[in-house]
Amino acid sequence: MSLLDDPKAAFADLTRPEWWVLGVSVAFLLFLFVAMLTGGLSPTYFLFLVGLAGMYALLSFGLNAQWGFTGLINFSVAAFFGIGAYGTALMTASGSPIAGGFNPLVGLAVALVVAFVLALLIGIPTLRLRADYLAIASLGLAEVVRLIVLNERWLTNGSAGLRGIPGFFVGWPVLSTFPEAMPGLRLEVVPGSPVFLETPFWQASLNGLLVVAFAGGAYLVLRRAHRSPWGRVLRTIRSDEDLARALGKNTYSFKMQSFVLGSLIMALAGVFYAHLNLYVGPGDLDPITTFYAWVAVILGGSGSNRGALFGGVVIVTIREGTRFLNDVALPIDPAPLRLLLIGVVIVAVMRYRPQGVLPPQRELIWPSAVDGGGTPETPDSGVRERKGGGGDE
Amino acid sequence: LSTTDDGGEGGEGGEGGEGGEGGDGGDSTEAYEIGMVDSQTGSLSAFGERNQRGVNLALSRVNEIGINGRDLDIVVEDSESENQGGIAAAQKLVNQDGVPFLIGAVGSGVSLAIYESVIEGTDVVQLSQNSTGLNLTEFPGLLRMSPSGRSQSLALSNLITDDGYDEVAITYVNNDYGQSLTDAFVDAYDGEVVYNTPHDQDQQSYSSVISEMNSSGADAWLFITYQAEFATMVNEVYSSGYEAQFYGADSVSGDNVLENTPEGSIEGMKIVVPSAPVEEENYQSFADAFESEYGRQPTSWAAYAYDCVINAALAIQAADEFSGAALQDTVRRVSGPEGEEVTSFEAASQILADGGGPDDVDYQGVSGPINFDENGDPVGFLQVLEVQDHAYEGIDFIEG
Amino acid sequence: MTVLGYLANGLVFSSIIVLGSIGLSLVYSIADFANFAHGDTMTIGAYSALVTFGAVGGLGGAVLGLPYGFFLALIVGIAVAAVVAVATEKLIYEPLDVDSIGLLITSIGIAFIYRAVIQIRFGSDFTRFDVRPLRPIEALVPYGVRITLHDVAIFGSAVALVVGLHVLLQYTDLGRKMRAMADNPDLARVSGIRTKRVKLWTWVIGAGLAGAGGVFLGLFNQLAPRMGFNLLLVIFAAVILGGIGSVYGAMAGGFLIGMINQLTPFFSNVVEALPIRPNWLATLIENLVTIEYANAIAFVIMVVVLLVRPNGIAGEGAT
Amino acid sequence: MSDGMTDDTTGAADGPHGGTDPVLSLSGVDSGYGEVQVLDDCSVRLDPGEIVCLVGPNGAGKSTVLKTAFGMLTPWTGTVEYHGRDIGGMAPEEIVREGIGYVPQTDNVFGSLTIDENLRMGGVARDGGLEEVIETLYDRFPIIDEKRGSKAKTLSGGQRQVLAFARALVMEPDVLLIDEPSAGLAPNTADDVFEDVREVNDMDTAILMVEQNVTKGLGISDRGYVLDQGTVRFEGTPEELLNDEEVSQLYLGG
Amino acid sequence: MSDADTENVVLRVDDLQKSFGGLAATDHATFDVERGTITGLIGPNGAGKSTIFNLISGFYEPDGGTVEVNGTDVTGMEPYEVAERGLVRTFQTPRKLEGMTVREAMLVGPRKQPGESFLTLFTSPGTAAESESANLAEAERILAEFEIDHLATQPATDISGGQMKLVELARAMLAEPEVLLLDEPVAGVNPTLAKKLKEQIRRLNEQGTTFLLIEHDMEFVMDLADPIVVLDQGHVLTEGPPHSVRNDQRVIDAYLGGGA
Ligand SMILES: Nc1ncnc2c1ncn2[C@@H]1O[C@H](COP(=O)(O)OP(=O)(O)OP(=O)(O)O)[C@@H](O)[C@H]1O
Ligand SMILES: Nc1ncnc2c1ncn2[C@@H]1O[C@H](COP(=O)(O)OP(=O)(O)OP(=O)(O)O)[C@@H](O)[C@H]1O
Ligand SMILES: CC(C)C[C@H](N)C(=O)O
Ligand SMILES: [Mg+2]
Ligand SMILES: [Mg+2]
Repeated sequence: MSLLDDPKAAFADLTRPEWWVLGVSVAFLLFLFVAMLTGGLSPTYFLFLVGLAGMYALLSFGLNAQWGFTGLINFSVAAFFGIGAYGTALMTASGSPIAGGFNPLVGLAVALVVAFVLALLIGIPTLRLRADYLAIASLGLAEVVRLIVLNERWLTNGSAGLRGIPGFFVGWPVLSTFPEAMPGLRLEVVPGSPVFLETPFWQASLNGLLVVAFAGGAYLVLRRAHRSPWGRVLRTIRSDEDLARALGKNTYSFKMQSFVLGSLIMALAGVFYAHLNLYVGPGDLDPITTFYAWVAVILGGSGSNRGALFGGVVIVTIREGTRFLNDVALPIDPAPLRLLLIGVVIVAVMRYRPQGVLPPQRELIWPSAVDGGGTPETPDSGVRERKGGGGDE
Repeated sequence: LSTTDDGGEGGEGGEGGEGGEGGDGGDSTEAYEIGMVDSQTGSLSAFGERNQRGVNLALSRVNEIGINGRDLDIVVEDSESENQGGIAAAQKLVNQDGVPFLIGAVGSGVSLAIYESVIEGTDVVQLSQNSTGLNLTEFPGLLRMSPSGRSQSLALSNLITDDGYDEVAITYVNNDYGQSLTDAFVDAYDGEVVYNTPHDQDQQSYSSVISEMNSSGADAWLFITYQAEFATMVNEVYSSGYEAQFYGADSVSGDNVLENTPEGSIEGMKIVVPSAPVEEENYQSFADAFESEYGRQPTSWAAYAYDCVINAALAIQAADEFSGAALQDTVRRVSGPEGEEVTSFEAASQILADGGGPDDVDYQGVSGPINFDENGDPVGFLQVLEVQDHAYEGIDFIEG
Repeated sequence: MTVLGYLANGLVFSSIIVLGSIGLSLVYSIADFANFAHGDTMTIGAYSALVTFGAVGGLGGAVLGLPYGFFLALIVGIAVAAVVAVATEKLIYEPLDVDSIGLLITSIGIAFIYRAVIQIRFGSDFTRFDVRPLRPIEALVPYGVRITLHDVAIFGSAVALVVGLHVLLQYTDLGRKMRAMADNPDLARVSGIRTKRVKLWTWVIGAGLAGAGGVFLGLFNQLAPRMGFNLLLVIFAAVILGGIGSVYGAMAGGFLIGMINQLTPFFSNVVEALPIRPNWLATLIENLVTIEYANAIAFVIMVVVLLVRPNGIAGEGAT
Repeated sequence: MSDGMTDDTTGAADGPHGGTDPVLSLSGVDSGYGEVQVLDDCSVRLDPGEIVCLVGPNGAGKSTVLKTAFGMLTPWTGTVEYHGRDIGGMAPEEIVREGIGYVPQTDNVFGSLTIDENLRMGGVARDGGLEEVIETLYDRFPIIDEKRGSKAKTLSGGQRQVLAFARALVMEPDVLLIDEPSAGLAPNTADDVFEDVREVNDMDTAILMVEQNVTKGLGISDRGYVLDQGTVRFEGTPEELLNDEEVSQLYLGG
Repeated sequence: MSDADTENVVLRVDDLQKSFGGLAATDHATFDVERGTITGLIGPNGAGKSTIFNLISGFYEPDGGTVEVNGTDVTGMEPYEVAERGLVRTFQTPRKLEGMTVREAMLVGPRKQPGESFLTLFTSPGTAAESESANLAEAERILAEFEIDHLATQPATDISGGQMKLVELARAMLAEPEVLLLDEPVAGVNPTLAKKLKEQIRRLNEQGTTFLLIEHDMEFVMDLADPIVVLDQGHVLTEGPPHSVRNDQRVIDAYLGGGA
């Protein structure tokens, strides 16, 4: 059910960790909002962070569709991300050695097609085999793609990277000139700390809009697909593929669908990234991106779309938020301090929110079927009343 | 709520509160805040570490005297030696902290990425401390303290030709820096390049590379790479018993290379480095101060970072307001050829304090005369170093 | 260089990889997660040895070009790595109530912490052990083999450690208990196996070997805070190649990966010598089988190996 | 087997049942998984030399009784006593050493270990004489003897069941807890296993057993309990239970 | 054999062979299952009964021989292809579905659900929703019959051993196959409930489902199954109606023992 249809029920439906997350998120947003109004946080920078969070959310949606749904171990997140970024950059950038100058929509299409083909190429031989195959083949794929981008200069411009990438909305009516057309605004909420909203802000707003559109779209698709018989088969595969096969499910095909879907979403993240930063280089294919995507999915709770979204936000908070902690003067060498902080935060989150922040709670049953069925949610056997405190296993 | 027209606010790149506050120069006693993107972690963190020594030394120089009675404060953010990290760091500095002047970054690729995605289109000044990649030349808005690798490449090609080698084997680090210097070298070199292969950073062994260089038959080997990678290669060359005449570009020299390679292993190697005028007195005093502070000799990288800070400080002092637009105007002029040549912040700041304009000073850095050209590159001197008794000896000076 | 030469280099490099992969694999099968801090555990071993060696010096004599003090440092490196790993298990992993993938993520955090601490203490620049570097062994040079006594020492010590481990696993109950635990931890407890103790031993062995690997890596190349982390990907590949969780598989995998890594120039020679047709194909392959693509080639070979031996080199379930 | 244990406790206070002290007793135990309560004020007693059979519907909590007795679950309230000593919450690996053996209902063999290794694992807490016991067990269960070197996961369901039983016997325990020993066994093999249970019992091992094969299970038992919804509903001799109309209808499929 | 016979045979196992290492787990086994029957498959532990199930359902590749379902040769097919032809099997050791509730685990059962197509989810969500509601209702009905409806929203892994067997059986029934292969459906199930299940199976059989059933509970098999195939050491020892099998001396020696 969606919030719009039935807000009350939607709230009543929340589990405890969800309440917790919702509460913390709302408080955090309020805090940021106040910070922005008082000039403590620049709206433009905030929008950049939103863009990053959206990008990580997309990556983590994609990985979640593979690992969280189906249990596919994909270590080439960075490669699909890079394919997305390079796909669109090669089509649109002025510095592109092969094409360039096309509308970003063409870039988007090309990026998705290439990611699709690549996903098939690696999926076809490996998805029939044991799970480790995909793990290792994708580890290899990531390296192969990175090395090709780095070394095949005729195709990718090599280590110099691609410059002159236009914003995503270039050539669109209204939107393409929107940032320049908007007047500069001066907001003074707290006297003495005015907030300026000028071209970069409007530019950043457009980026924010774009990522919200991408991530929102991906989320809606995934949400419908997940809480459905389709998503249920994927979860069965994740847990016991043989059982799914015995029940007549073509598990190879399902795994392929999930793998391709996830890869496309990762490529989408890459497309957004290219138009956000307006520059892509081989360094963007570094495995560290894969690493963070995994952290995001798992911190959020494998298998949950909301969790993946949240994980994306958490990653940005950890990575960029720690920059602010760094501002506090400490008597030790500040350089590795942020690294230390990131480490500590990761460990702390695992310690205190062990199931991932938002583990999958919902049953993968078509929502209307359950809600309409009117079955009691709580087991009614007398033995199983809840009892506080208790035994451990 | 009010509407401002675009140019009206002096147009800092950022909208952060602090950028606005600093706008009116003299009255405030708050420190001037500028930003720096450095490689504090990641593959170039060793360079970042060197830079920070230079920065801290420069800061203490500047703040001993002050700028218009105010301190200079540098917010350093980590690029993780990666594009994504660098961009995020610059975004925070420019859009959140609202700095009008950004020192950054180390690797050429990161510097360009920052310029392209954060700086271009704003009037924030970007001054890279270490990037020597050739491509930076194409972006006049992106200044750098370290001279372009092109002059190095030319110098290397002359050097190798003059030494009588008509065959050379090259290996370069596979990034923008290595690639662009190598391309320039290959263009300039008349002899035959019999081996020319990139290597990845951070590998545990380069024995395949050096064994291939050895099989290539060339007697002159050129290394365009970083210190850690080079030290690994030297050790492998040594323990494999290969012999050749080594040449190298800027980033292969350093005390840490000498310390971590066996005596005699790089004897006779010639390296072209963008040079601080080591003979000069100002460099000597910098080196002394550095040595007493950190117990070691400075590298040219530390000198660049040092000069970045001094140059920024002078630009701020010379500008009539603390804004990107104003600094764009002064940053080149305080170290540009016009004006009185001075070799320390103290002297330069004195001239400005005595009512001199930006064109009345010509700051001569510890890393060279600076003098940014129309592409934002410094003139830069080059020095040819030769390894003698496992120490670097300057054997020649070349003007860029 | 000759094939023999490449093989010799490969052997030395493999020794280090093997030491790393065994530990990773052991911990994987007993503690049930892929430990991303394993590479940084190697770094810890290396730096502990560095400090020790700096403190004790050469201690008189030397074997294989290595002063006695170095061997003492090696032992300290092993010990410190083991102690740190055990402490981490006790303080962090054991109290956690998460599944294996959660542990994996935690270990990423731990890896960052290890590395940051080392960087805070030692700075980020590289350094080397204060051991006089050696020239290649003269007698071998005519065969195209260019290795030093240090390389021999690395190989020899690695073999000694691996054989020791083999004996431990094969001739004591510990190995069997480990496998039982990996198989079914609940049943292991039901059978009377003190699983916490077995787990600690696993950490001691795994991290100890990693520590040794780190020390050798430092001797082979140099020390830097990122040294272990940079090797992690290769080690993972070796472990997966060997069949996840199988110790002997990890040895084989590590050996193969190390070899392939050093043999790329040889492969490119072979490719050039092969009469490949049509010509465009030959050119294409020659362009791809080059040092630039060394890592990619290693992975491609791995995938091919997997296709031939679907359960990893050691076969399914072997230990 | 430790005979000393029995001696130690003879002097202790008389139990409720005619002077013999139980070797193992659960009294008033509440227990369960996480926050879910399964056992509700459950009391079960095992006297020296007895075979006691637990029967009841699926999900009644029979396995939970065994798991609680064996330290896999900690009792929330109530006590678990072994020879008069409270062992509630002691870890299973320690309880084995006290002389209690346990055969779980599911996942009861090490699939990737060979039969031989499975048996050795059963004896890790033994001081010696391992080889001899294992040989006796092979003699007793030829069905696994043939497969000594095979991985346990290649065994058929029934073979596995036998192996699991044998594994627990390696310790020659004082008390044996068995969860559905005959499930999945061919009739003749099941008979053999029940015969073995008897034999083991004859060597002074008290046995607490869960069975769904009620006729045979109760057939070799001295007493039985009917468990439902986590509570003991009936207790008595096998004859009493089998002849009770209600019990037989509701629980024994009669 | 006449065409009419062939029509009547839903499952034909012909000269099937499978060995593991030196052990012939299935040794030239041949038998037919006729439409509408409940055929029992019994034999000592390790006789190769489960192995035959694996061979029929496509989990193992036979070393020789053929399997036909409904007249099509399914030898060497993927399990899902065999299932698509109407044959579904259960596993002897129940499969645990981690991260799913009991009723979710049940809902994996129905075959050819419209909602299993990614496209349908977006093109005609209505169809998906409809069939889902129907399946859910059916699942809940069967759970109630099996007396485990109170577990519907429990995690499928957190139930007792016997309950797992029940879920396994219930799910397979939900798949509504033409032929259902049950591997020891009532091992570990309480006798009272087993009696009820017997009725369920019989009713389903009357509605047209053919069963092939492995079970060691003699009362259960002898009551339910006709004919009964006896397997020993991988080959068919004998075959026939319950009373003749029960009295066959070879069966008594190899399997039933004195007590039966
Ligand atoms: N994957 C395998 N690898 C090796 N041997 C196997 C494998 N699967 C089964 N076997 C062997 O084949 C024989 C037949 O096993 P199967 O599981 O078919 O027996 P079963 O008749 O089902 O017995 P039960 O009634 O005990 O379940 C057994 O001896 C078993 O050990
Ligand atoms: N791991 C678990 N987590 C949560 N609940 C569980 C778990 N195992 C069992 N249960 C629940 O506890 C109750 C008792 O289970 P138990 O295994 O003791 O039953 P049982 O009497 O042994 O049944 P069966 O004859 O089917 O084996 C059941 O309702 C079951 O659903
Ligand atoms: C610090 C230096 C090693 C950076 C290098 N000159 C570059 O431009 O990449
Ligand atoms: Mg039970
Ligand atoms: Mg079977």
